[in-house]
Amino acid sequence: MSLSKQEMAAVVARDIPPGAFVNLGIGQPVLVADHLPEGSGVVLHTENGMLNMGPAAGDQVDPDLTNAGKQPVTELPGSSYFDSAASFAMMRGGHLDVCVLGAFQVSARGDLANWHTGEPDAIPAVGGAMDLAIGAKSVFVMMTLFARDGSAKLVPACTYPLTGVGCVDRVYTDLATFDLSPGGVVVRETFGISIDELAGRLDVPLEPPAK
Amino acid sequence: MSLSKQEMAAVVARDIPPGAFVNLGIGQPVLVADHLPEGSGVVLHTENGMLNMGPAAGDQVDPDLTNAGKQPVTELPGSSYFDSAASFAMMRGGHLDVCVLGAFQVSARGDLANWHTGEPDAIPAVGGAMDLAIGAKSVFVMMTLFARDGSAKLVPACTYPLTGVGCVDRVYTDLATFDLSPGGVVVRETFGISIDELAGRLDVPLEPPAK
Amino acid sequence: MSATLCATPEEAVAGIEDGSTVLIGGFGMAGMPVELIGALIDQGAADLTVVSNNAGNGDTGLAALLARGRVRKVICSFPRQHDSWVFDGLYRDGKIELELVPQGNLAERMRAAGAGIGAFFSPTGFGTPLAEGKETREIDGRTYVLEHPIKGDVALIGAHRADRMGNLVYRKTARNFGPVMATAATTVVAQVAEIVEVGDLDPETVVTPSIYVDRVVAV
Amino acid sequence: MSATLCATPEEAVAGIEDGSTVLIGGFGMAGMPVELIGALIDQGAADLTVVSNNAGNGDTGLAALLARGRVRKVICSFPRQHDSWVFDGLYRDGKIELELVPQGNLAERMRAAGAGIGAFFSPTGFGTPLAEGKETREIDGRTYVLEHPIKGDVALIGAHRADRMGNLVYRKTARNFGPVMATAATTVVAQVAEIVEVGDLDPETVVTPSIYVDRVVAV
Repeated sequence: MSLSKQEMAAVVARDIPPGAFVNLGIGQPVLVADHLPEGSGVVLHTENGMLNMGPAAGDQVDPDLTNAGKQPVTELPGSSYFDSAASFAMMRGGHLDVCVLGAFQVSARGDLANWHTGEPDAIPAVGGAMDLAIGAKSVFVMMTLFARDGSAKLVPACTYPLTGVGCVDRVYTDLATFDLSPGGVVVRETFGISIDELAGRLDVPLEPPAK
Repeated sequence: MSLSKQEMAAVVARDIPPGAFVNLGIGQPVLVADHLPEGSGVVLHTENGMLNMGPAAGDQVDPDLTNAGKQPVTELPGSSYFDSAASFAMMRGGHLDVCVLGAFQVSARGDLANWHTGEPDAIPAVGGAMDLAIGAKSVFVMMTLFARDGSAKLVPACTYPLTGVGCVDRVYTDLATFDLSPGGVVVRETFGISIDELAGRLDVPLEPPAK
Repeated sequence: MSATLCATPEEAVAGIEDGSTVLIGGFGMAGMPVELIGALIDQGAADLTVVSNNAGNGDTGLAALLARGRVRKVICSFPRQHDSWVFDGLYRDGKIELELVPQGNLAERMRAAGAGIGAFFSPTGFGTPLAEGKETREIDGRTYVLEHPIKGDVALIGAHRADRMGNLVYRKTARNFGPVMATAATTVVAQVAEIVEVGDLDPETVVTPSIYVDRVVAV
Repeated sequence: MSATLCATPEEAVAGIEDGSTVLIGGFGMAGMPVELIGALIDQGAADLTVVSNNAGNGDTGLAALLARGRVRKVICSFPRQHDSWVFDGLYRDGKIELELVPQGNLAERMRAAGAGIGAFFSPTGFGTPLAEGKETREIDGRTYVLEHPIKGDVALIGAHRADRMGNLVYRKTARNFGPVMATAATTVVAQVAEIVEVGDLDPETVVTPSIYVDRVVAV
């Protein structure tokens, strides 16, 4: 069986080391927070200037406390606030252990396309995506492996405008998890599909899981 | 009569606008603080990370509160602390209204030499001098006009290693005050010496005071 | 010079000229200087370049300024939002210019303006359409794009508290672009919830020192 | 990962290797991590490059480290002080290398290392001997020198208080180089006067967030 979004989020959460400093991108990656084990010590960063962000706010909404998606959130003990220049210095400087991003496409060599479909009348918007793509020690992508039209999103070369070059380390999808290594695309795990079937539906060479 | 150090400091202090943000360099410029009128609202900056520094500490010395000369000082109401990167961003970014520096030599076009005598066995040390020289909106130099050996310190071109190029706006000395303008060296005021006599002892062309 | 305490937002935005570059704080609504933007609309300056993370929400604030046709160009990282219909319409009609800048480069370019840095090599955006035409360089095996400062004629920011000298503190994630914009504009105007006496802010906790602040108004 | 709380300065400096670049906080004695430097002397690492604003005072702290011959090179802005006889002697004897850097460039080069900036154009030092051999550029009518990051293998800093996660606050002008050095080294070690519980520091006042701090020791 292929994974649901929540199941994908759980797989990602399992691979985040205890105590890691992590940025979860807008959209699906936010779900990962719900699957981090109690007491993991994972510290969430939000690009608008906070470390150790807590869960979404309930009834007690503070308009001065939001996440990168502009949703009201909370603070945990040991949090800190800083301005946007400091926040992006932290991201760009390689201090985050992991960031998890959504994607339109990822190429076999780790190029990321997640900010623009390239459609001529689309309003472009990039936010912090390009800073996150090149900044974290490990960049994880979380996406369905195939688009609604059936086209693969893990591709030999991105056709959408790039967010970052050679920046993705690992791709979590509903059908499989891949490591993008210098040696090629390594399948780490599959979900309800064989490696051969996967290879048949993708246009990139696949390496089997390391023993 | 030529001016004493304290008299020179008083002349400089008189020209500092009320409410100005000012950095006083190590050495003689520190004396300027004693001559600022009560209620001037002048805010002193110290490069090691503070605005609205107060006078030298008396008996109550706090080792965590020093000026750029590493002497114990005090804080005034409305002060703020920041780190060295922020402090020098403030200086380099042109936010200080005035800085007052000592000098070995100043050239007619405003080059400053105040950090190194060029002697081969001298231990070089620059501190924040080069940042101050190029950073403040107005850079004032305060020095005796002649060195102990009788040589002029306002010169056609500096022979000592430079601190900054074309950065000095005004030179306060014991014998005269000079504006270094694009039109040349303008004498603003003399102390116990005539302009003709001054011109005879200096190797730079002098313009008379503006009417 | 010490900050001027203004009685009204109108007084705080007086003198902003046509053609100015205006830095506007806020990330979405958090830290957005809503009253100052309202006063700027009434004040009437036009042909503005606005630098802000977003390009307005709904029909108020920055969106209202855009709707009046006062803004020639927006420099921002994320104009498209579910409620950015004013910007979206102007952009599709070719009535507003957009310079899209990755958020970190936006912040760092303003920091450079405030810190006297002439230009800097950023890794962000290399190899993407947003770096097209820009100088690039490989340094120590990594690739960078040369980015230049963004300086404002005016900054309009929201903070939490000011003292009467103009020292500022912020509140939670409403801090965002306020501190860096305060360093990067010729005239810096802050709206705050409260103005307190000099000495009432702990000097260790001041985020924007008074040297950066020209006008303060409590709203 | 959250900071490790160390029982002793010895534990806090364990593992520093020969040949390391060590950033050492402090402006004169204010903010100087005296106990960590003492532990580094005992620990024995040699052939070090030390980056610090000054080059040691009297016969203790950094001066003692120099006196033991452990330091190959000093990168600093102001080595010469009335009590810098240890450095002065080594320098005159050609036994230590000196890279003299204007103080603002020193701070900004470490900031660049911490902020992922590849290089930056600084106006400081242009036309002086300290810019000799460096790339220069005129930007918007002003002249600049290209400066590169200074990154440490280790930073030893002094702060006032830490919480058990490693968030730091400083005290008065002892803050100086601590915050920027904390961003610029692979392993950051902070000595503090007091370690408090998580939640005891106001999140608005944290100067160095825990992400930058690897080891903390109370002295």
